[in-house]
Amino acid sequence: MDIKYYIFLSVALFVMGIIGVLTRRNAIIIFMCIELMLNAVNLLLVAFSKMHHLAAGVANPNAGSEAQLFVFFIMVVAAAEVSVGLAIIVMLFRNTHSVDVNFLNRLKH
Amino acid sequence: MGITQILFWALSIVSLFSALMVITSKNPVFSVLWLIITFFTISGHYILLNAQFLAVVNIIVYAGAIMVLFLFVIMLMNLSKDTEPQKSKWLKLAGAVAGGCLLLVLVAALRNTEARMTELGTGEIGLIQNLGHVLFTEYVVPFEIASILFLSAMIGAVVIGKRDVPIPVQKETEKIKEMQEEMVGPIL
Amino acid sequence: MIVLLLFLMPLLGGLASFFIKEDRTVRSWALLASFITLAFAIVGSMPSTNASSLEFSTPWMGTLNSNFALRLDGMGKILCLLTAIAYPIILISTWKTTYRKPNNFFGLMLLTQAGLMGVFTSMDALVFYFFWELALIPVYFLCSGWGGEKRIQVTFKFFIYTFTGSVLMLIALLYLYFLTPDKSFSIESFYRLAEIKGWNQTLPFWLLFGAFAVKMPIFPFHTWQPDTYEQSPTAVTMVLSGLMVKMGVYGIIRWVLPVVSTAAYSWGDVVSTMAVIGIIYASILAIQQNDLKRLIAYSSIAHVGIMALAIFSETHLALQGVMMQMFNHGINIIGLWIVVELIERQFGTRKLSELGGIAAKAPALTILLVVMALANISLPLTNAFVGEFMMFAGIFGSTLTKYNVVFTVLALLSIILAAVYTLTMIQKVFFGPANERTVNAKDINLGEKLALSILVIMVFAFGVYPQPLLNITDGYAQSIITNSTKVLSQTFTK
Amino acid sequence: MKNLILLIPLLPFLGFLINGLLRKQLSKGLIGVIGSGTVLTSFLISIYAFLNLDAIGGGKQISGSARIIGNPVIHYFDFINVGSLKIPFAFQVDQLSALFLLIITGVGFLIHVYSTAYMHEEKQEHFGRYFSYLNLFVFSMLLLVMGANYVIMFIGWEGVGLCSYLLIGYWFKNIDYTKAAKKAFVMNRIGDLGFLLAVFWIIAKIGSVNYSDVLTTASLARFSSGDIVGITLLLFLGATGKSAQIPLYTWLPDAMAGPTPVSALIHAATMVTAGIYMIARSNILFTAAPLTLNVIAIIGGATALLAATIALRQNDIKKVLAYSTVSQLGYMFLALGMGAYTAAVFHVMTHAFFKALLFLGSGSVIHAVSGQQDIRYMGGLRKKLPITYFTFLIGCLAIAGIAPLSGFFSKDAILLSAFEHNKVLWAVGLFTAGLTAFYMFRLLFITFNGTFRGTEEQRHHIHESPVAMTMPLLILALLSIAGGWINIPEVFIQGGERLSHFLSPVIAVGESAHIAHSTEWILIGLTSAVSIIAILIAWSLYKKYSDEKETPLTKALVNKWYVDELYDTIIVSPLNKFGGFVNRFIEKGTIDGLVNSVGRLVNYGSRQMRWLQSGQVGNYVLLMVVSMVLFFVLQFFLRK
Amino acid sequence: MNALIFSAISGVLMMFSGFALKSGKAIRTLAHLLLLATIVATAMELRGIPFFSIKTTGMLQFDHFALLFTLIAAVSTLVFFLLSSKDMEKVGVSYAEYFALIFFVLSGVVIASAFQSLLLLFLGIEIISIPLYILTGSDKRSLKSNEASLKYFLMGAFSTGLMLMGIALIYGATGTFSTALIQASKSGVPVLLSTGMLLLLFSLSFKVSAAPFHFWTPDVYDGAPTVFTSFMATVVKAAGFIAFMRLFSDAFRDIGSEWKLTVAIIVAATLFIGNITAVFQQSVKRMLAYSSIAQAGFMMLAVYSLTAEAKEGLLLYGAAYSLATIGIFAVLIKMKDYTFEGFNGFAKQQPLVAATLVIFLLSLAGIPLTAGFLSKFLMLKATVAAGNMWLAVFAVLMAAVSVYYYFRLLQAMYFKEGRAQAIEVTPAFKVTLIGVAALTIILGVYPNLLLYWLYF
Repeated sequence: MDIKYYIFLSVALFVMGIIGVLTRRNAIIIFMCIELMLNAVNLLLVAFSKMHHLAAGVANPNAGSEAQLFVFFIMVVAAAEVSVGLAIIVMLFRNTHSVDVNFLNRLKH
Repeated sequence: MGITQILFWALSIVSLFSALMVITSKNPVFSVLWLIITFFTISGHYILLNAQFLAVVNIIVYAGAIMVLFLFVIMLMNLSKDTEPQKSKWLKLAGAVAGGCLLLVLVAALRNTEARMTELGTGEIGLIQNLGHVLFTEYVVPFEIASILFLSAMIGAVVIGKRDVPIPVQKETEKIKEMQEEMVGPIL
Repeated sequence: MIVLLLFLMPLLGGLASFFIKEDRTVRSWALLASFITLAFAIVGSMPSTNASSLEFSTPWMGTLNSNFALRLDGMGKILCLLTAIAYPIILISTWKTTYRKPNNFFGLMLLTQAGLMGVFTSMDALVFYFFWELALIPVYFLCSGWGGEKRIQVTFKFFIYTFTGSVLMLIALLYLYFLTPDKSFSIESFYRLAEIKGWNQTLPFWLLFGAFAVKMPIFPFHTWQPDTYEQSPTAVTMVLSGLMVKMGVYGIIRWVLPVVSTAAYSWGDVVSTMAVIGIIYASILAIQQNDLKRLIAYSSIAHVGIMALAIFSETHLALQGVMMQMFNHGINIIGLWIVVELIERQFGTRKLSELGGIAAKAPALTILLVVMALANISLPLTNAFVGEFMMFAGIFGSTLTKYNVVFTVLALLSIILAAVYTLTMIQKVFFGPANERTVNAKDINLGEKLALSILVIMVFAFGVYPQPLLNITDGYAQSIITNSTKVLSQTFTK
Repeated sequence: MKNLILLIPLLPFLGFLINGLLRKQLSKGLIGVIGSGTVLTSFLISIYAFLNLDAIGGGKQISGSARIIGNPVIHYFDFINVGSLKIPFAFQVDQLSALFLLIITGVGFLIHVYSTAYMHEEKQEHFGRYFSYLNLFVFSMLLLVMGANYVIMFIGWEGVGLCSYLLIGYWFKNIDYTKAAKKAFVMNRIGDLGFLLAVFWIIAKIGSVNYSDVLTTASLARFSSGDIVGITLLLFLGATGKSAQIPLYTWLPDAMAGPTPVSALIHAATMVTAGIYMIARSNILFTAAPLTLNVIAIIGGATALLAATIALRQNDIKKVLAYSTVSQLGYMFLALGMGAYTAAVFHVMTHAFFKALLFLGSGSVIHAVSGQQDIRYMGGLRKKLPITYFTFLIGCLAIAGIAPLSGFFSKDAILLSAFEHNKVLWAVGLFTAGLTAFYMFRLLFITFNGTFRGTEEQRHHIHESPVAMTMPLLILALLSIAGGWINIPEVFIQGGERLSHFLSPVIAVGESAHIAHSTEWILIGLTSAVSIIAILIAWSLYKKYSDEKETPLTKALVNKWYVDELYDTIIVSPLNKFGGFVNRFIEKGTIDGLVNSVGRLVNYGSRQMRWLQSGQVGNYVLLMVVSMVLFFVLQFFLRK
Repeated sequence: MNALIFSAISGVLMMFSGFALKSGKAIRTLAHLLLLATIVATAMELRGIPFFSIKTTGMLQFDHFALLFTLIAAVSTLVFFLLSSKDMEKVGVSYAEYFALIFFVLSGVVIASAFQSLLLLFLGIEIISIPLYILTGSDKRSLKSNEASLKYFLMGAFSTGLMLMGIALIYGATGTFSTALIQASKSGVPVLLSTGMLLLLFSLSFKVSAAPFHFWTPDVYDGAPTVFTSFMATVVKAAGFIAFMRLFSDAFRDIGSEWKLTVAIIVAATLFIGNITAVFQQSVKRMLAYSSIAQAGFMMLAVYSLTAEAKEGLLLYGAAYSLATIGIFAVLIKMKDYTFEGFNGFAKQQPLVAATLVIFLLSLAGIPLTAGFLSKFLMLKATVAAGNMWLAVFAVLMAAVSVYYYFRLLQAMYFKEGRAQAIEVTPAFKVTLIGVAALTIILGVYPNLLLYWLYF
């Protein structure tokens, strides 16, 4: 399977996430789109790890494992971010009873 | 065109479609559900790439924990209806176009990477014992550091979570705004 | 060592006077400090003092290859002398003027002097830049702290204008630094740059020239000057026009002519044209002014234009004339400002239209002003004549430009126009019948008489026997000319 | 000797310092004594020097035109000494300058004496101021003639200009007087511009300004012919300024605002002749530039004629004399233009005598009729002021060129040389001579004949002036009579033309008359005839005064051909308008406007820039994405 | 390593001190002590005395550069504590936690300055960012604070996504995360690598708020509690640049052709937008936000030209900029009215404080004899050395513009008459300010005081 397809696939997912960020107003959805972006990256990393593993061959049986660990760390960080992010969103909701980013315009110019 | 290829294509199509639904569906809850489906398909890809451990973790952490958390929050704010006010057509269009351009540019750029095959279905670095071994030999420092991250996230949640006195009204921004309206003439 | 004291004395004196709250005390202290500096300056410019005591150099700024190098050579001597002489006179003549927060005022004044001294003695590009700014900052505070009603805007404009110029200069110095063979900021290695060609000369030339042109100022970079002079307190105006203007001229002679000689040659005509335009332009404008300060400001622009013209004619005679004239112009214009200060303090106005008939009441003031004015129109046997004569003779005799005759004739028109506006000023201020403002004018008191008489004496002394000053600067002028001729011949023979 | 010579200018300078600084303390008498005494002393020293020129080292004539060129330069110190250029502070006392020394100090002394009486009503400090100025003037004039190089001469040159400025504006309360003073100074400056340029040119070519280096046949070789013409023309421009020739003559009549003795000394006897001195001094250069000589001759002739015509209808006694001065100066330049330097110098001398006489006479008149200057309100003063009348008459005869008074000889010499070079100019000169005689006697008759036309109380205290004033008048009258005899032409007696021989070391005797004595006699007769006829006409017209009838011509004459108005419209007011325009539009509007607009631009940009900061996360991200796209495009597709 | 461990542990301790210690004073004192300990530890490691020997398997490398910056950051933080820690109490209830978070940020700073692997870069940046999201939103009663934190969070997460994509692509091209190996991988410049590198560039530009990725900065700095703005705008931003510098000099130095142009454009844009927009601001706080963008443009010059001098310059710049800005903020925090008019006649009311402010402003404007000038000078020098004259000229012109808004504050304090608002300052506060001002000047005249640690 050509690596290109994986690249295209994950880039497509990534960009979809970006488009989501651009087009939605709900903070939570935006946040989810960001998660989507992260997953796209994860997928790409795994694909690359596989690729490099094969390229290295028997010379280095562990080749490519670092990428998978990186994915692991990304998940960890993502989890942490989610906890903080959701906390912030909830706090804002408590104060304004809305999660619409368009209403976040007290600060400008 | 082996079984793996077919699986690859199928998974890819499904994941792209569900991702599309995530960003288009009006109801936040649906978005969450579609996103979960996307995660599942991605886990499928992991399995195809012999990253079994990650596949499992992905399902447990993302689909299991994180998404459920999202779901809770949405329920808690009872946004669970198509109440989300829409952005203006133009902004949506602009966003879509911009994203499209980005995709176009990236694909056009990455088109000419040299072709390297990754055959599917073999290899065992994705197995937990290998990863664990590497994690606790080479990657122990980052692993520890990650704990700092978690601590700070935890404290953050606490700090944010604590209740405080209600909000006083903001005067000062208004003042600055009006001053900017009648900005004193240029000094030069 | 002396050279170090030259700027340490005012520096420490200035810092000290910030803490002397009492008015009289701080005035006296400042005066004392300036006198001590004067003593050092005189000792320094004696031909007898041995050269070693006029040099100081020590590495600083860590990894940048810059030395804190000061040296007192011909041009430095004459300008330090001017600065040192000017300060006591300024302080004495403004003795009666009251300032709020006198400690800050005099502290800043002395700091400015320190900066000037540094500029005139620094032999290292970076140090030069440092002092250049150090002289600028206190003046900014002085003008906008103690100036007229429009002071803040005007001074701000002045500051940003000059600051822009100086940062461009900094870039140019950096650029040259990287061209030096031994990657050093010292002026010696800058002088070794003269061989570089083309763009490497043109770019830094214009950047440097821009900075100095703003400071001098040369048309069309002059517009900050009349406003600033008009707005700032007269004591500061004296510093600005008597001393700071010289920084620009000095800069060109020291950091442009010998460093980027080829560009200075090939762009000389352009610059000279600007200067000539400026000379006539400023003279014509001076005729139009109704405010004494503005009038003198424009006349000073004209005089400085002549200096610029002379510099770029690159003849020994002209350069000598310029250095002479830097000194004399300083003396004369400070004298004029003193008179303006006296008039403004007594009659509360600087408008020519509101003055008149003072001569009958205040003969001493009149005579002193007339002398200063005559020096300003460079009448023979006043110091200015010597300088301008040499400058014009040099310009006329310049072989570097085809247009030397045109330049001379046009620039000489300024002596006619100068006569027009100066005599008009005298006539309107002093002659004719007295009006209600001036009817009970009083003559000046002893201190002011003293300050002015010193100036008058110098005016005539150096007008009749200028040779001592000329001897001070002779060597330096000679070296510059020989250097540039060498370079030019090398460049344009092959 | 060296120090003695130095005293000549130094004494008046001391007088200036003393009178200037102590004018409040000293009594008027003392001031007067100091003032005149210093000048007298230097006059005596000058005589001494004049008699011992050889000791100083002046050349002397051996026989015929053969002579020794001496080196009469006395070096004191280096004024400017830079590189190759050396400008010594040195004096040169040779025949020419010695002669001028005598004129200046001598006439100067008389006028100082005269002034002590004339200015007596002045307040003490102003009295002192007046004398200090006068002494300063003598000092500068002496520098001018004694200087051994052009720079020293220029110092004196500007110095006398300054003194004339100060003395014209002596009554500074009167704005018009100060304006006149300013006008005089500025117009002189225009001339000085030419002088300076000439000096620079000389420096550029020769590298020295010493007469001893420049004015030698050797150095002439180092000039191209163009150089010489240029230099001489520029020098002449300087002369026109100082000596009131077309086009720069208009300041001199206005200069009459000054006290009358000043007009006598500065604007008749000495300063205005500086131009002639300078040209005579550099005669070698001028002789080498025929073109310049022609220009000088034409300008001189024209000036002589123009001024004479204007003088016909002036009613201010001093204005008439002023214009006659201009006219006589024109005469001298005419002579210079003919290369008759000696004649010019000769005329300078005689003119100094009789013009000073006339001015002092007019001063005495004005003094008598308590300040009245308009001759229409005088008349019949002959009885009241016998001495004044007598001396004035002599002056008129002298200037009218009646033999054997001094004016006759000098004017004759000029006309003679004119005749042999250029008949037209000769005719002009002749006609001018007639005019001169006419207007001078018009003045004389209107002032002294007929009946007094002034007010009553003026009539009451008309009185002859004190002796301090009449004595100088008499002396000068004597000189006006006898002064001409030192250069009697060969035709009258053998061994005449002493002066030209005397001056020959400085001025080559090129042009001794080549024309037959017969023609010379005819010419002399012609000249005298013209003058006498003119006098008779004047007598017939003005022996009893009547208002003159107004015709367009006379109107133009009264208004001095409207020359001042012309200058005003073509030079002064355009310059002012232009200045105003520049001040308003170019300076404030354009240049400063540009500078400020930079600042405004920054501010405006800042106003607009903040709209980017819309506060909307969506927009922020959008902008970020767009710029990312652009960067990628740049990186991947444009750079290649 | 010392700094990392110390700061992490201090963070934990502060976290628990919230339960143990009740009085704010005690907490404050503890924090100061812990920070002092960290500083000492860092200094000792800098002198070659590491307390721990931990095998980082080539993921962290504590060279002089990293340690020196850690020291600078720690000292700046100490200054920040001394000047402003009292005011943190006003922000919200959880005083101790704020300190804890700041300590965690510090440890993140240590990582970001010492990383050798993209993984650590990622972790470091995240450890810096996440506490900052919290601190930004810590004033829960203020809507501005909430808004700021959400904006910051969303865009920060977005840029993290970009960074990760970049890292992934780079990994794809080179098969490693170690910067050294990336530099070494001589497989030409595959488009994967350059794409990833650009994405990294963008996300880092976001973190250091370089245009056109700067939009979050003014809003967040304005909305966040001023105390924490002061910290964010100084130490954190400097850390971002150190990370930037390290990444590009370790990993991408050889492929300069791929990014020089882009960086140059980013620098120019940052300088332009930062300075021009700052001119118009009426609130000093917001002006400082824009000025921080402008200064970022200058610091970015060091990234543009990766010379050794640029490295020194960056360190000096970090120190000078942090000290000056912290000083100004410390005064600003105490003011009621953040507008320029609020400072009218301030010099009369607080002559000493005003004088120190002048020094800070001069330093920011880059006037000689202050550290600010010298750091700007080094930047320009590096740029000219890198042969980009026009960038240097543009930079100094923009510096001239910056004088405009810095001096507006100065004029307000000294030359404008106005009701000066009373602020209460303790002697200790004054002393610290004077000390900082003195340090600014000393560094401006004798930079070796700082720089020679790099080499010995």
